[in-house]
Amino acid sequence: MKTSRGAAILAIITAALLILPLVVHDTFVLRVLTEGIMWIGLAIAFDVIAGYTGYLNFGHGAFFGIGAYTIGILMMQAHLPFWVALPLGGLAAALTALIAGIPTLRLKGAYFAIATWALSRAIQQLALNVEFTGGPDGMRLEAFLNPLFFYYLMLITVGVIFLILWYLLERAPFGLKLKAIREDEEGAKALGLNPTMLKMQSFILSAIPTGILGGIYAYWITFIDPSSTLGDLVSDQAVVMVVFGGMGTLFGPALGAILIFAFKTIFWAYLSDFQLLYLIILGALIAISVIFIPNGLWGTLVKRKAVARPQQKPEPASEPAALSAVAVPEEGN
Amino acid sequence: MTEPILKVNSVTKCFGGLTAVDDVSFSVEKGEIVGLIGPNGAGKTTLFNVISGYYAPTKGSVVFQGNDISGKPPYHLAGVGIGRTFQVVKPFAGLSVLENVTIASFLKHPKKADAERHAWQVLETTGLADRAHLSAAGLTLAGRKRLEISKALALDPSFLLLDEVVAGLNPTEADRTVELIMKLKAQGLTILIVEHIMRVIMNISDRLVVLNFGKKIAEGTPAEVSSDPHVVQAYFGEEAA
Amino acid sequence: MKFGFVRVLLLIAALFVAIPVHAEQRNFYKIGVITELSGDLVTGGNITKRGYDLWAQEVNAKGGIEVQGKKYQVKLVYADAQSNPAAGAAAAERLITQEKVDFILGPYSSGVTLAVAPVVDKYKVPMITGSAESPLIWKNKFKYTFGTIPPINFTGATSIKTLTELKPAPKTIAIIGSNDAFSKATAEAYKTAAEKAKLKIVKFSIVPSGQDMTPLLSAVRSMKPDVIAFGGHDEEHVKFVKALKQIGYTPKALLMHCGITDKAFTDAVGKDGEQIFGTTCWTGTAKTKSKVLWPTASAYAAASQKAFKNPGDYTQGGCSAAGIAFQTALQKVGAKPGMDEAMRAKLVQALEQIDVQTFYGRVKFATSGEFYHANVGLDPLTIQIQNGQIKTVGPKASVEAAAQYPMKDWKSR
Amino acid sequence: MMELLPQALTDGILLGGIYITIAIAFSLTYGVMHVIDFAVGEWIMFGAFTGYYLNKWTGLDPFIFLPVIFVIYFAVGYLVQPVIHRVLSGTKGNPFLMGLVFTFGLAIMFRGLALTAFGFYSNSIPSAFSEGSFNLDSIGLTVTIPTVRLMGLAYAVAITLILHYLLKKTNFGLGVRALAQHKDAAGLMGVNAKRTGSYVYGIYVGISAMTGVLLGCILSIGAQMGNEYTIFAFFVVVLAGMGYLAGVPWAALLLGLVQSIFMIYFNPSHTLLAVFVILYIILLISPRGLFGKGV
Repeated sequence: MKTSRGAAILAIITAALLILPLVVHDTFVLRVLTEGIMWIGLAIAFDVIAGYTGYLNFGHGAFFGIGAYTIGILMMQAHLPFWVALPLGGLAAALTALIAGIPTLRLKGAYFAIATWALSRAIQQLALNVEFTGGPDGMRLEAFLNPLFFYYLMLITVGVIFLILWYLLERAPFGLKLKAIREDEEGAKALGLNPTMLKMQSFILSAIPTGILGGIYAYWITFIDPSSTLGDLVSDQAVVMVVFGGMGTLFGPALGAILIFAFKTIFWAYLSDFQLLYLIILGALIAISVIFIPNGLWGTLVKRKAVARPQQKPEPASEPAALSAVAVPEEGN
Repeated sequence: MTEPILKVNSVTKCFGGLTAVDDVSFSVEKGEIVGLIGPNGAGKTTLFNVISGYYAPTKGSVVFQGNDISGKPPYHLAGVGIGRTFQVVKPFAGLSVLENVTIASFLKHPKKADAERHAWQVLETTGLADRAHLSAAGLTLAGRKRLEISKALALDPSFLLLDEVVAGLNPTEADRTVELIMKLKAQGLTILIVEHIMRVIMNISDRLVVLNFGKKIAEGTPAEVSSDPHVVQAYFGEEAA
Repeated sequence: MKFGFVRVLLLIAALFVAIPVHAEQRNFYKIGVITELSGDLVTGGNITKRGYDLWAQEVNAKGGIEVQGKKYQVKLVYADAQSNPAAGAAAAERLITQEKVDFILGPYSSGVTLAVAPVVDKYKVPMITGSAESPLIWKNKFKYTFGTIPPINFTGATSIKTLTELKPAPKTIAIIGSNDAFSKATAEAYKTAAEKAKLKIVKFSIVPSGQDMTPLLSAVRSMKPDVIAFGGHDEEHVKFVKALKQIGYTPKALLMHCGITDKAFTDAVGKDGEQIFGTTCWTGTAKTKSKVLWPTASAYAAASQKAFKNPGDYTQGGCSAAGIAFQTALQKVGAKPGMDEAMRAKLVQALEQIDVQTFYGRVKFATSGEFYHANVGLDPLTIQIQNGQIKTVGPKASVEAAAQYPMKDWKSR
Repeated sequence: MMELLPQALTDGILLGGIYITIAIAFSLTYGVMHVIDFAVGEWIMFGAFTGYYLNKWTGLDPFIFLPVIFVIYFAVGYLVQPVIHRVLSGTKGNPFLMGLVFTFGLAIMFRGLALTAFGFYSNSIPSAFSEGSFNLDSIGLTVTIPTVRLMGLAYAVAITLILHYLLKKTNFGLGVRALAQHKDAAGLMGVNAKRTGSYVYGIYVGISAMTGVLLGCILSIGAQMGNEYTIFAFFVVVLAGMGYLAGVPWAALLLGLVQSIFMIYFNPSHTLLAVFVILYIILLISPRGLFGKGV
């Protein structure tokens, strides 16, 4: 797909989102959009390590919780202003990724997934058992309930995250290098790639935005506790959004986040008498989508499009077969 | 006489109690093609893995362009100019042919556009340009072997390790690959090649090193080696001896 | 296909924006209910929902709430907090800004309440939770948040006191609490009370939620405590009793909390539930008299039995009482449906002033101190399960039956 | 405190027995089908409720129903497996991940169905075995062994031995092992991968469902009980080395003992923290489980 057209459409969406609060004054709508944007950020950050690098991190929520708790503790106990605390939340998540990554990134496949899950559970237990987090009671932050502030903060933060990730993963060599690691770690070494280093960079790149979003969440929701911020919610939801949308791309997880979150929210807001039905439908939806669109929504859409439209090349294709399986950089795996 | 580009000094590699490579020494001069041959299980691929950094030698050392590289990781060796292919081809199956080669090009061309341009050049050389946008998984065996060479070449290496790039190809494809190897030699590349197909290895190699049970049993020009009784015995068993 | 993407976005946006946001003129009270209808706390959430539902049914059956000579029906609008504080806050915002509810009946858990409270404070919409009882809520002094269940540190002391008055008096106690906000607070309340009552605490342990506690109970058994007290949730109560029985240790008294007053507990453990003590403020046989809705606790229990095949427990009762508190305050200030901010502020003032006898007992919210806006009108009760019935065994003024003590050995039941 | 040690070890072993029952069949399916089944806890939950209702309707001891429950859930598993097989043998995407997400979806759906059908209350399955216990006072040890937990351990040992026999001594087992080793090669040897996979998955679902009944007798049951058991199934299997059946009993016992010793001798509130940290450390030292034999 042409980059210029994609960029134009993105610009339109961004502009629409920027002026939206001038038109829509409903604070609930703003809150829903704020949370939806947050999930886009969480899903694409998760996809850095899971989709691009091929390491399924079931402890993604730990970065989120660590970010949230860092901001909570720094604001409420060290009395630092939000703007000082927020980057430190990202930093704390990065440090966690560094310390956790050195040993866990040596593990493969299911072992990595379950080790990271164990780690996130350990962090949750730690938060339950130490004093300065408030233990199971959780922690309350000073309420600053300005919907516009949080809407724009979330929009700009996720926008910046998106741009940085887009540049690094789709424009700079970094993304292709990560994909090489995902496809074949041993083979990548022979091409001069240092997998240990790249995986660590990817893990940290996934952790920083997640920690920052956790920090914004804490200040926005004003209350954090181990079960909600350090539980499985963030990791589970990120997995579902990314797989549904399409792994190893940026648009896929974003699309997955929007659709899953919208489905969830609409069900929740307007069909709340059928909450159990929601679980059943969501579960069935996930299972069915895995069977019928294994490449995720985006992967499937892009592939169909790519087949329909001939790829432009510097020279004419010599084999007709080349057309039938054209791959584009965004293709999911 | 100039310093050899690669010197393998008494390299031994053991796995547990098993000695896969046993006290092997030889050297490769700049610009030549050296063939590494031997029966199955002779330790050729292990030796390749030692030279390319996948294994650290148990004893001995590997010296490349005057520097001891034994035990250095593969990605470091790629950086100093050693490119290699794998006997079991390892394409990045989910990526396109062009992307596969571009990744290797990043080593010398850190900018994406430069790397892509370089990758195109390599693909022209190896004859894969027409399949650049194909998924690597969709290539035939011949195509994948060609892709292996392309990736190694994209590193702009001064020294190339080729592991059975001809075996398994039909005669036409094999000839094209041999042609390519000769072209690379003409461009000044030094090549160490492992190959099963005798017709090929005898034709292209300047010198041969023969391994059996991890030991070097002969070294010399193809003519010398093929008349060496040790080699004949190793290949054809006792009846021929 | 990119346009498809945009279309989807627009559609979703439209769905939210299209909901009418104009103020409603209505002749009924629209009441938001925020509670946990899914997620980990689904059991508690549904119990609170039953309490709110039963209140609304009863009010409507009687024609509605009479304010200034006219009767207004009530209509409940639910929002699931998904056992997640963020969803709770979103629920509050939706109910207030989109549904324009007059007031809110609040969540089961303290965590969700703590996230919802600042939102209702912001919009100045009063909320009464019929269940959340963490001391933290009241310490934060949210102006618009009230609670009908007294905090656990207010109720815990009574049952310990009842136990110490039994003969032969217990001398030692082991206290165990699950590591969640409510259960830990329960264990701590028991600890404070036991220290005050000069009981020797041989073991005080907090355990991770949901785990098998057998090894810990083995250790407790070796200390032979007279009393074992446990703070936990429904499923943990079942596990706890079974574990204690399996290792074959019968303390003289086993004290749990209000969770055991739910019929589901006795259904689950059967005769092993016999003689277990609990702390509560209300039972279906409590001696309460009221002029609002149900005249007595047993009338309420009968109504609940009819509606849900379950006589209702302390939490459910507290939730129905929350409705009654609102009802009383509404009548007091003459607030008709579709209240404005000034009226809602008056409603809060009225809530602070009410002192009403309900089927649940006296409802009177504290207006200062550590229990700010929690109900301090109730007298905590010590109860015991006797022949499958919940019987009040202390304090003296409310006793329905003598405490059975010491506890009968598990094996000879 | 030392006089508590025999009891601590006993409790740990009995708890380990429970973990064996949760994890052993799960490990088998992973070894053969390479699927990480997120719904393992939900199969356990369904089995538990089936046992609960059978007991309620007939008044018979739930242990009598174990074979019935196995047969029912074997059939369920046998019928569900082809779908999972389809997901796992897909050529698109990452089949391993897809299998995992597929069963994750199943787990969510099952939980919703269970809440709808069974309600939200916790319950317990009564059994004659829940009554008694053995005391070892006569041989000078202050150790109590609850009969029902001993039954649990016996069940765990029986399942382990039966699976061992099935795998090592029968033709079916040979096929299963061949399949676990190499899919293509097994096909050449005349093993019907699909059919064998269905049997294995059926066995796994059947065993998990029986385990549910047992857990209902020992602990409690509830529509949301599955998640916690899923976690422990994963942890035991990873600790044992994924798909390495012989490692499961040892890993399960280790987890049980860690939990029991920690609850008795250290701060009980740190028990789970200790379990997760130990699991984490073992994975770091030996990335393929305790014995380094996982696949």
